[in-house]
Amino acid sequence: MGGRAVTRREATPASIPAVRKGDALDVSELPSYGFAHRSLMWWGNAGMMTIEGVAFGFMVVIYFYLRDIARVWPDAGRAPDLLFGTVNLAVILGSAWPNYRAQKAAQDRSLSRVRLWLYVCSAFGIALCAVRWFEFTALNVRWDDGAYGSVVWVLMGLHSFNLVTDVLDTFVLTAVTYSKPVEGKRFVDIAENCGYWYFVVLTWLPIYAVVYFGARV
Amino acid sequence: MDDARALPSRPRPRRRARKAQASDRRELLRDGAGAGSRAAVELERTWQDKPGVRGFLSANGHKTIGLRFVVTAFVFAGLAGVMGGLMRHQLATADSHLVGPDFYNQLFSMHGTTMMFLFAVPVMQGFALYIVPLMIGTRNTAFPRMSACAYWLYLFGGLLLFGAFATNTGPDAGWFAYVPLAGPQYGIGKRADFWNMLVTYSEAMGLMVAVDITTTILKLRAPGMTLRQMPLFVWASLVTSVMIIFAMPLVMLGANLVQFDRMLGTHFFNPAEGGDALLWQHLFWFFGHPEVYFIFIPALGFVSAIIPTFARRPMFGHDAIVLSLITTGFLSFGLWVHHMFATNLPELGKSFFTAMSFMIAIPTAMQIFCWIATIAAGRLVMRTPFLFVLGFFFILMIGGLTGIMLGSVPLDLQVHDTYFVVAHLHYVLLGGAVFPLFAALYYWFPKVTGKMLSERLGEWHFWLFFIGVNLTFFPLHVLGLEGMPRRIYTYGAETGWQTLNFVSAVGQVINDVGTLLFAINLIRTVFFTKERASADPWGAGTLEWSVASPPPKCNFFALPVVSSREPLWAPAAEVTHVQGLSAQIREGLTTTVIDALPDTRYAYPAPEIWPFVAALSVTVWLVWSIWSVPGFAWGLIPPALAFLLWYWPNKKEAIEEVEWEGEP
Amino acid sequence: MNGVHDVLAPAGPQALALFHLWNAMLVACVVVFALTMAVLAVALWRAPRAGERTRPDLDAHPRREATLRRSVVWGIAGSSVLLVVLLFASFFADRALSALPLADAVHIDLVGHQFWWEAHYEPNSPERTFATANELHVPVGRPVLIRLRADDVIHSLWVPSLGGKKDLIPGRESTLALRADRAGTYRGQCAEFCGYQHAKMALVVVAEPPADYERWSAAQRAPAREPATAQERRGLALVEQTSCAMCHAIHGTRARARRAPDLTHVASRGWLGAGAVENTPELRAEWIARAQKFKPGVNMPPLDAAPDDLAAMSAYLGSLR
Amino acid sequence: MSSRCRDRALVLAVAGVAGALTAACEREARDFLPPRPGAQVAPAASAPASAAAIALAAAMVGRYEHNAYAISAGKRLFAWYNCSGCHANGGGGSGPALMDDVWIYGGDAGTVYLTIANGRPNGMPAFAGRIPEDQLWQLAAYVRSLAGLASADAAPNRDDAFLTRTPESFADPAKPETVKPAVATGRPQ
Repeated sequence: MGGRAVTRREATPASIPAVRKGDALDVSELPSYGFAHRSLMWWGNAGMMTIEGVAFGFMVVIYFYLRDIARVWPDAGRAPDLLFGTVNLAVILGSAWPNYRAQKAAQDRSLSRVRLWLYVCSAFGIALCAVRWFEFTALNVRWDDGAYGSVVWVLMGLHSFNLVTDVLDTFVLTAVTYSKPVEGKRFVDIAENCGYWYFVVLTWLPIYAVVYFGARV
Repeated sequence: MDDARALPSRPRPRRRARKAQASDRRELLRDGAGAGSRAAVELERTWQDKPGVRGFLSANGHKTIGLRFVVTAFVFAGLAGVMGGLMRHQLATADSHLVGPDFYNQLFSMHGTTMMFLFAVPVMQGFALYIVPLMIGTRNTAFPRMSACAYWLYLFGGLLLFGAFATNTGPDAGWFAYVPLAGPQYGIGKRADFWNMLVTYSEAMGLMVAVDITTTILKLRAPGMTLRQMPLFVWASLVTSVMIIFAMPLVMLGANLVQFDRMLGTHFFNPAEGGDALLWQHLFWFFGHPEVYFIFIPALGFVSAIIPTFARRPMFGHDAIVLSLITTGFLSFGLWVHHMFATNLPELGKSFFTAMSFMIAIPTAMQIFCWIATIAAGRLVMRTPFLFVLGFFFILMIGGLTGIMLGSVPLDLQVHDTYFVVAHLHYVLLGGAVFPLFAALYYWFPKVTGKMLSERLGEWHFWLFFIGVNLTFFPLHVLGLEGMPRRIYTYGAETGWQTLNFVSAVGQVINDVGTLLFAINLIRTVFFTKERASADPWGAGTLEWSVASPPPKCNFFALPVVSSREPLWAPAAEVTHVQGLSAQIREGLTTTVIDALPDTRYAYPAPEIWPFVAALSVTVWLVWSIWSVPGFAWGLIPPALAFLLWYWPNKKEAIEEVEWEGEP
Repeated sequence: MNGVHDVLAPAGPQALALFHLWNAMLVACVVVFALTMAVLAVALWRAPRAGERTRPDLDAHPRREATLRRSVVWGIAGSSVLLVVLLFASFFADRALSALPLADAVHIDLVGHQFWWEAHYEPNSPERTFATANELHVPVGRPVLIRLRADDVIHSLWVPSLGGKKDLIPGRESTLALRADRAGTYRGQCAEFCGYQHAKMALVVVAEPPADYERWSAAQRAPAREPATAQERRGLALVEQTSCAMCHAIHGTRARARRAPDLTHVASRGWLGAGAVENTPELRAEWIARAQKFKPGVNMPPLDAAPDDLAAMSAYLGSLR
Repeated sequence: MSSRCRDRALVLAVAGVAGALTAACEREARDFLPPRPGAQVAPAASAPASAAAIALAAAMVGRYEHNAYAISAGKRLFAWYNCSGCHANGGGGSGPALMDDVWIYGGDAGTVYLTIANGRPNGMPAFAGRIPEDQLWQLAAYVRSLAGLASADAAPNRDDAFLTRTPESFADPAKPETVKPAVATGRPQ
């Protein structure tokens, strides 16, 4: 990189460049936070999503492993009713819309719009938790009803744990918007939480397919 | 790609106005000046830990946390080493009654579990937490509070495991707890529960530190330190952390599935109800083999950091070693079935894993040849760290070659689960991890404590340890071939295994003497020697030797700008350091991932008590879940509260943040 | 339980194939080890010494770097070729193992229990089948096909001088084919940790000429001999009335439980408790009374009977050739 | 924190830890004991258990109920000695159910030992001479754990077999109620 001045190259997303002063690089004018991959929170979130993605991925692998060695599948109980699962699918896909608007509002750093869309996201969250409660009642199998019941309950349990934690996270973020002063970094947190919600939505798709159609196909 | 620019650009004066208004209240000090300046003194005060017990519990400096990891790991290693010694002396004679079968089973399970989960991985992560920020030129890791919480989880997990062992509830099904024996019917009492819980603890700790180190390496490198100019130890830490992120979730999931089988009555591993006993072996060993590489690759990083310093030249084949590290990382995920050759899996599948097991030897061979080339073309400084590296070559080669023998399916049918495997794993772990660990300890000891370990005692320690390891573990190869299976608490005199076992016990005593000498050397240096070590006693080239020993609280009074792989050896560049970061709040600089160009100023989180409280609340949950099934659900409330209160912003910090803010 | 148990003393085609593979691997690895250590030693010996203050030389001399690069490339190429050779050696040895002719094989069903081996000979021909434990007799020269099942936890059958090991996994079935080409006693031991007494779960394979094998299996098929002396009759009465009959079986008597080793021909076995104690009259009496002393954790309960009762039971069991 | 209240917290902590220590040691002890000298297995005839034997049994079963190894050994013997032949897996068959609150002859430790050792009318055989005393105590401890009367921490979890009943560790402690034998005999066994 040599010693020439660090001019603003396309690689530096910082809107305000670091200025060279003699043998030093003055960074006092640099921004103190950035969105998406410029913020460390994004990388922490990416790590968390990878960890949970690996856990979900292997839980699906275990599902097919047990299904493969079973003579008859489901070996106990029946396939879960489709109603609540599909309702959940619809609602969770729907929740991506307020999530997107909340993320955009956070990136525009407009507090009022963020608070509005976080309320909508929270409402979706509560609806999803309620639907998930009914889903568990319609699984048609107990967790100790053989390998099939165990793996279905753990798959649903993992995603529910993920869903509930992120809904609570949305509640907390909504409440935090009321504690003044709101520094810029908090908008980054809200934007990253919305990014994590996309992950919760996307992981539901394979799990929905496996839990609801794994025993039917 | 980045939408910041799409924004209507904010009027600049508004920010300067706010800054002017802030400055009359307090004079804004910026770093960048030399060590003695007022800004430096202010910087030191900002980065000082708070006093008292509350300060101790809420410290989150990377050096404090890293040192705590290493010290706690060595305490656990000492305890596990005593257990190893006890087993050796029990097996020294035929039909000996030194230890009964039940206690022996707990001994070897605790020895294995502690060494793998509570010593090897945490000590490597502790070194990475301490050295990586210094080596890449930043003031703290990306998520210091998460690493602080990880340390407390690690400590509580270790204390619970040893508490269980003290109350005769230590795990007794080995360090990989195969299921029927660790399952609901044959895993009697709460012993297997404690093992499952410890795995949950240590994997959570490993994952948190891995995410922290990965983000630190990718985003907080000094300006100018592009990926190709990153030191090899940082590469090794990056590869290890990424591997940890992909492997540890699996065993955490698996251990919890066994816990569900035990507590809730699910049937993952119950053959009669559709489960499968082999499923646990697949789940564990898919993580198990990368696990031993989490221990091995950081050790390769140590060796790659030490050899250039003592060969007085840059490492030959730097890029080849980086590619070898990455290749080893990938291939390690494809070998796990070589632990299961004796089961009834299909033969063709097993042969695939033989080929993979042979293939992974090539990247390690590449690194060994590059090191030897560096030594051949260098001018050697024969000091203790370099001695331990030479010991590493000798013992790792034997371990690696017996590993290739074990990789072949037919030969593994003869030597699997025998003392041949015990010899192989000790050669690879002692040779591949503990020798480089001692080399790294002697190498970075002056940097951490400011005092040099004595060379004379160091050499005695090396030779005793080298002879002890060989005398203890080489005879076990022969014992394995003579039919001695693994994990037996005694054997009849008619088996003829007594002489070699006795020789091994003598070797164990020599090992103990060597370790004792090391302890004496440590205590004498830390408490009784007065003379201070210079900033760069070995004349090394990487950034951590550019700061004083022990390093100031804020690491660098002015963050360095890097223009070569060995900044201290390279000719002085025009731009040498960064200035303009605040001295009143804990601030660092994030840079772009590939070219390390300055990107944003980053305010490190201030120390607070919440990581400790969160780890305590998780302990409440995990312990409660062992004793009651509803505890598994209700126990989630304390951690939820703890993390909520941890995240809740406090007013004073928010105001200070806003004052220092710069819009993106 | 004494007998040959050495990977380096093969007595069958399987162990022989593995012995050759072991020798090939050993030679290759020793050569690689010696070469690498020699290169390292020469490098150490010829490299000049320096101090910490010596200036590091940063300018890479093109000629020297080229020779280093060439030697490293040759090293990698050489080790890769060697690895491929060893890979093929391993594949061929594996094929040799599975190519054992199983023409008129002796079929044995082996069930692993916590801390002993239950064997059923010729399970598929009802009139020839019989049960025994811990000691298998096999005809020299005839292959033996052992079907492995586990009853509780994972065990592993391993007789080093005859061939590789195979795990017994609950819920799964596996087979192991062996053949003894030389008469002799070959000792094996459970190779997968299975609990308190994993250490004393040994078994012995006695390879004998086919004639002796036929005589042995015919004797094993016969029911238990009638007690001859008064002491043996008293011993039988005690065995049938106390806790022995609750777990053990002796054909021709009222003891028919299958939870523990079959004692119909217990005197023909050299050791008791899968290698825990020798089968002599005094030790047998001591074993009946205090099995936990020799094998703590075994599922056999102590029997606190009078010494002469124990002697009678030991005498009776001793008569069951 | 005032020193007095700190001392009290310290004492509580130490007591808690000590309590945990003894409970854990009690639960996890594996005593593969050689027979207690004088344990009477009369091989000649199945002599009825003496009063002293019952008192000793009450004490030993009381201890075995908190020991995981003893209860799991009892469960193994329950299957090995074919108790499940009449009592099924605790639900009862030709023999009375053992999982419920109803005890025909009494559910306390000494009585359960006496029932197994000396047998009962209507088909319960006497095992005094056939099963060693140590195993009788283990069986009695297991039978009481079937009804949830043994400590839940030491009770066994599910079997690696077909799921026939909820594991003993799930059983909520029953309130034993003794039904007079006269009434009991009228009930279908």
